[in-house]
Amino acid sequence: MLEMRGITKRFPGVVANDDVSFDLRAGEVHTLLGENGAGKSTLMKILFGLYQPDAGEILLQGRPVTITSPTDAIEHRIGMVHQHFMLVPTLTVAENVALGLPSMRRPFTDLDTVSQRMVEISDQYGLTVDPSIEVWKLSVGERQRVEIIKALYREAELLVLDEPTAVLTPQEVDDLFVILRQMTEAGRGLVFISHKLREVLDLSDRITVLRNGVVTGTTVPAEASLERLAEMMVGREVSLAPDKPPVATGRPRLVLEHVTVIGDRDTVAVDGVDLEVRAGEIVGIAGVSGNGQRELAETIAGLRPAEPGSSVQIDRADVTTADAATTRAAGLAYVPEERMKDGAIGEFDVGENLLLVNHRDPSFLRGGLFDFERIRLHCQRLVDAFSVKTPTLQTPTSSLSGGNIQKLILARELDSDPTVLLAAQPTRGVDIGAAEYIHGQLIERRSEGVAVLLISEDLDEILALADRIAVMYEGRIVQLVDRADATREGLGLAMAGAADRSPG
Amino acid sequence: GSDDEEASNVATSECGTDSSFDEATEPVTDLSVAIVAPSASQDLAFTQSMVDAVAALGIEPQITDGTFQVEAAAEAIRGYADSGVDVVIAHGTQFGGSLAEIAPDFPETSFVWGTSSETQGLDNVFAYTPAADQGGYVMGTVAAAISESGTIGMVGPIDAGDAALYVDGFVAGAESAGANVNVSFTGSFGDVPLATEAATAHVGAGADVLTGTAQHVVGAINVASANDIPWFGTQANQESLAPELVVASQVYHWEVVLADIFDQVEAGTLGGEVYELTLENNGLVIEFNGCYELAEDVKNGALETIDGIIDGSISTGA
Amino acid sequence: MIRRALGAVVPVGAALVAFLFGAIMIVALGANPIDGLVAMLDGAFGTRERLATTAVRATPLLLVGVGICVAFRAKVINIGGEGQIVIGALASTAVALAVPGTPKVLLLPMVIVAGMVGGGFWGAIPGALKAYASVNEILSTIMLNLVAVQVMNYLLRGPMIDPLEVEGSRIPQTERLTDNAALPTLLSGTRLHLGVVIGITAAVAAYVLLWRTPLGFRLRAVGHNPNAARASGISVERSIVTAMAISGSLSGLAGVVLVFGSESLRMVTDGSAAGFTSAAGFNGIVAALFGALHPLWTIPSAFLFGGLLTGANNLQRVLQIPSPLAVALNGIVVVFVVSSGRVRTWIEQRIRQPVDDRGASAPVAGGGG
Amino acid sequence: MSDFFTLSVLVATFASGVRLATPYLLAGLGETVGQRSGVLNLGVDGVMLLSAFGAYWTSLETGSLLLGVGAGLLVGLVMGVVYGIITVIFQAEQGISGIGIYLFGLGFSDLLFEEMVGTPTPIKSLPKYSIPGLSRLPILGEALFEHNLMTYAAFLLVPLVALLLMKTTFGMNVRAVGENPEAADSLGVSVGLTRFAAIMVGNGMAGLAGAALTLGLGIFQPNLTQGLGFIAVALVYFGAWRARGVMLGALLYGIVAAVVLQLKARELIPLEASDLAAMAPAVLTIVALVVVAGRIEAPAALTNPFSRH
Ligand SMILES: Nc1ncnc2c1ncn2[C@@H]1O[C@H](COP(=O)(O)OP(=O)(O)OP(=O)(O)O)[C@@H](O)[C@H]1O
Ligand SMILES: Nc1ncnc2c1ncn2[C@@H]1O[C@H](COP(=O)(O)OP(=O)(O)OP(=O)(O)O)[C@@H](O)[C@H]1O
Ligand SMILES: [Mg+2]
Ligand SMILES: [Mg+2]
Repeated sequence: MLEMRGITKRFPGVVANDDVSFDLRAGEVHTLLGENGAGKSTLMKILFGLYQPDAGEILLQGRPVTITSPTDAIEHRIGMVHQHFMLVPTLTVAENVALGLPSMRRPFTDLDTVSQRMVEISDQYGLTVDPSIEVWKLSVGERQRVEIIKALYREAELLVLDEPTAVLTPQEVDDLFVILRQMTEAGRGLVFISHKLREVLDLSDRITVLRNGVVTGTTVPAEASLERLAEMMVGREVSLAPDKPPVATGRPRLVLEHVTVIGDRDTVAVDGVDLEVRAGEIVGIAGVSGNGQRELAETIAGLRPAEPGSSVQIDRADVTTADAATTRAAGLAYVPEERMKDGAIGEFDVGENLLLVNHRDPSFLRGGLFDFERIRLHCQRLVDAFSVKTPTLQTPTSSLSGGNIQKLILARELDSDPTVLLAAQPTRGVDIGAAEYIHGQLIERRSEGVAVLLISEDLDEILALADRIAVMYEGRIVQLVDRADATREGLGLAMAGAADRSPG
Repeated sequence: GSDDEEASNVATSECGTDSSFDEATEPVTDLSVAIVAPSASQDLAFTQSMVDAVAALGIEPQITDGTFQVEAAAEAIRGYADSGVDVVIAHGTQFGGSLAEIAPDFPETSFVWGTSSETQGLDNVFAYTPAADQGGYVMGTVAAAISESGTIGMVGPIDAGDAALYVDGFVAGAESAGANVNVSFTGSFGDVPLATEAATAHVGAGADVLTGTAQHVVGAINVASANDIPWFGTQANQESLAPELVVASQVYHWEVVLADIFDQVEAGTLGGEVYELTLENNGLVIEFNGCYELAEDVKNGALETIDGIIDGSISTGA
Repeated sequence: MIRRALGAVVPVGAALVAFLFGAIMIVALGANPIDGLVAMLDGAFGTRERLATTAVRATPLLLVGVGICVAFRAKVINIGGEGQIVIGALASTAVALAVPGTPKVLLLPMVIVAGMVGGGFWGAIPGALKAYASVNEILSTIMLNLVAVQVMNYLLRGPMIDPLEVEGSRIPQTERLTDNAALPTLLSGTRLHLGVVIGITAAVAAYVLLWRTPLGFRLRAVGHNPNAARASGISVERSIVTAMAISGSLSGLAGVVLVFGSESLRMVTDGSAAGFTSAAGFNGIVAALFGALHPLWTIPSAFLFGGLLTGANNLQRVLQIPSPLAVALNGIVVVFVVSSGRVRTWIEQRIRQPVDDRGASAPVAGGGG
Repeated sequence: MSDFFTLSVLVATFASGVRLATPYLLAGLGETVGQRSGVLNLGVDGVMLLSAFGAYWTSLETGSLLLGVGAGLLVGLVMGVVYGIITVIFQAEQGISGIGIYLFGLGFSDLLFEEMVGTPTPIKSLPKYSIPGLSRLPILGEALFEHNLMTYAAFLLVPLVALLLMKTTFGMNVRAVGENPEAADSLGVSVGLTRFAAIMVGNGMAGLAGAALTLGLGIFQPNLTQGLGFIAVALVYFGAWRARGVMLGALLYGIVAAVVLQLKARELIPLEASDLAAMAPAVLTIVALVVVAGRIEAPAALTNPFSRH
């Protein structure tokens, strides 16, 4: 149904797509696989009319078309679920769906009709969302459902899903795949973008791999293996399971006692959490997003107040009510969940971001002013030690790839010689090469006696790294097991709140 | 008006004419004149009074108006002096400080500065000041006489400068005649909506005569119109704003002073003297509106008051 | 290289187009536009004295503008320059009135500090309201400008009035301040005084502060991304207050320069802020934005706008063009110049295209994520 | 004080506050629509001055108030086109271009006045129109139902603007482009057109505000607004980008000013404190916001120009 031929797209300094050809048949899932920055989103944004290609043509049902705006794309029955959700948080679900559609009750909106049709679509695919609720109140998974409904509402025959699983739990991913299968059975064609190899093999009919804007090959799952795909993506062999030497654990370095936190919506987000992390161990917190992990991390980091009666200690120092600066002084390093929101400053250059935490260090000053030569040496050392790929220290951080930004944050945080490392989703949206490196760093710190608290929604990651695993559900730790005793199924059940998890 | 009102401190306009100024056809002097003034030259108030006065002497001045900021005015004053203008009128008290710096640099130029009661010891500076309380007092007595409720509303900008003198004189005059004046200062010279509502508030509080000062009174005068309430003006003749209701305006006739100054300059004296506009020297003129029918005895009372102020038997309280 | 050149050429071109509009208005007013242009240039830059005057007129714009740069780096929009100038001027004037006999070497620093403290305090209020009570600074600074004016009116009418005026014509002004506090003239025969040096020094100091010190680093971090700044241990609240306090103190300094660099050497009110400030609190914003919110670029930018002010004054004097023309022209220049950024990008894209075709290189594999 | 707390005085004060609030309300409502679409217009005051002059001059020349209102609206719309070109097409920084518009309006309206009129000349002001029946209501009648038509229009526009923003397709688009223009764009909502239209609405209402001001007073003079437009912008923040909030802000501002004037007129405020009392509306506006300010979020894309790359 779709053919893209010889697509080339340049951005200043980058060729995002270089003579890329890609096609899609009705009823199939064709996956675009590639590392961060390979050009996957760009190709699909061209299809959706958000970018204009510098060269190449697009054919739909065999006929060449020009798509200069999303309106064109929608008219051609193309739908897209963007990597960064395209939702208006202050509008209701129904309003988000109705945006851009003609209304029967002009000049007024016709949300009743929209809601009605929405419910029909939801019922058909099991995509339940309340049409009258504002989007900012929804969880990530629910928001994604809204995105899909938006596309279905517009009767998209060809649906692009750009990394839809990056923010979902295993269970949610399974649910999503069921829905996607229903769609292909109805004759729709799906473009699926991901770099989670297991999923890709699971879902795809065909797989096209992009590297640095160039197609490195197209294959089918039957002929591919995890290792083979990884190699096509990265261009070299990669090891998918990290080595983890045994380490003797020491005394508790991070101690949480009855930590209770009120969340943004004035509800109890963290509910009496008790937990210890000892020197030389990685404790993993697994759980579906929105079960209090973020609030817990922010409270530990001194960014969110805990309720009276809570206690947070780092190396025996009470930091329950301390601010971020004090908490860090007590020995905490913190890799926040959203790297571009909380972890790094996009407009700052690489050097400045490396200086963010310790810019007060007197050794960087001379006469009260920055000593740029010393700072340069320091930053260069970090960039080299953590192999952050950047042209210069003066490069704006926002122009680095996600993986490199994550390495930069890790370099900065670990440079302070922490005794406790709190890492939230450290490899989310990061390509395989970078993830491999980051995992190695966590394991290495553990060996050096750092207490590591790893919060992740990626069960594979938790299972690969953690010595002990805690599962958070509705603000509580509902399960705490040694790695040896943990099973994927058991954790999955606990994450779902054991028995009382409702579907959807 | 009657004959003896020519060149006196009282005038009555003929109903239907729109200006009480007769522009001289022959200029009284060949001197070149420039005016630097803080507000717009047609503000029906402070600046216009000077521009009209110079015009009345048949002179076409160069004007830099709207220089409410002292530094900009100083630049203009210096610029005119520099370009060889004979007489530079710095029409604003606030320009005095700058003048103290500029005047010594241009000993050949005569500067005329007001309102001020001193020349700062500079011998090429003339100073002028209006005794605005005098006219205020006279009009206060008239206002009291025509007020039935005994309550008069006054809308002022801020309690300072010749506005304050006018207010003081007016209040003293009205109170001497047994009326009460409610004074409200809006805090601004230009806020017309505020002046409008201030006047409305006065009417609500029982005032049946209104007066006020500064550019923003255009709003208050409209309230007077809307409520058919008599109005007293000051600085310039405000008849055009409410032809039926302006009882009288105290008008600054700077030309009385200026004519004398120009004579002195031509004779070689460039400054050193202070002039005061008073009822006595006809620099202040109470211009009655011919269209407003004022009882004869009230008007005569006003004339008596003027005489009293001139001979010193009446104190204006300022 | 081409980019650099475009960066200068396009805004200047836009300014020229704006002046074309000015010329049209001058023609409409019945004067010769060439004469008008000559009068403006001559008035602004024609002689040593006029250049000096232009520099003096530019100084308050520069100081306010530099303050805008500092605040804006922390993402605070300081529209309160007018009020901060007024309060800074009042504070410094009060000091000069209180201890008139103090020798110049002491008194001058004292009034400068007083002005900066006054303006800084007036800036810190909206800063604190924003940081700790989530009150939008656009709202609070606009309101505080109104409050400052009435504080000025009250003080100059009452407690600080010239004793001579109490019984006299009650002009709301202070007495002439002691010459010990006057900013010394630098070039005899001109108006050029120490304030100009203070302005340039402040610009350089702000540059150093923002890019060479930990404090400036924090302000910029907070401005770009408060969440990341907070997570790394920077107090966002404190930084916002600090930025506004610095910004306000620079406006306060502008107030000091306006009083102690003036020929009248006193404060006088006409009831409005602009009567004292010449709207420097607003024009300083324009100067700063014209200078790309960089303290050093704000120096030439402020000088340009100072030239516009002195030039317009001469224009009015020589051709008897009404003064509002200058204000309108100022607005047109601003509008054209800010609109020119986009034009610059269009031109850049035009010339970049062929350059890239000669073999684009990808130095780094960037990424979304 | 007892002098003040009589019913008739309170009613008069309220009525006066409502009159004072009218231009703030009109300009503030318009600015609300503009800001909801992500466009800040700091030039409201300049637009008001130009449209006030246009309305005044037209009434002066034709004697028709209706034509005056039309002229004010027209000038506002013309300025809307100008501001739309500046901010939507040229994507200029909004804060600064607004100040440019302000300076232009301030200077140009003054220039036009000096050249075309010269001296403040009164015109017929908008007549009061008592709403039959309602104006007879005790207390409320005088306070609410004896105003000129522009005042009624301003308050009538409160629910209409709310309706426009919350219930119409246009309003939904406006909210979307002000919050997440990329999302709106991805669904085929034209960000540029929507913002342009919102700017037109905003400037048109600023034009009406200018007309209401000058025609309500029956006079024009240079800088008639005295910065009123800036306060109107501030009131949009006060009102948390909601029509009703802006109305409350405008009423608060107007009524406090009216109370101060009434107290002064009854000499209940000593003359020495006159200036201090004049700051009351500004101070109270800040205090009110400190008290009620929760976490009011501005439209997320406010002041951000939009382009696809
Ligand atoms: N709007 C843009 N302007 C400039 N460069 C861009 C733009 N969008 C993408 N790029 C660059 O183009 C390249 C391809 O980016 P793209 O977003 O298509 O990668 P991707 O494969 O989707 O990566 P990810 O897995 O991180 O989403 C990257 O180097 C990116 O930095
Ligand atoms: N915005 C801020 N967030 C966190 N801490 C701050 C902030 N501002 C100042 N501090 C800290 O408060 C103390 C006093 O602040 P101040 O900036 O005056 O100190 P300083 O000695 O100049 O510090 P620095 O050398 O880091 O600039 C210092 O310890 C400083 O590090
Ligand atoms: Mg992508
Ligand atoms: Mg410091």
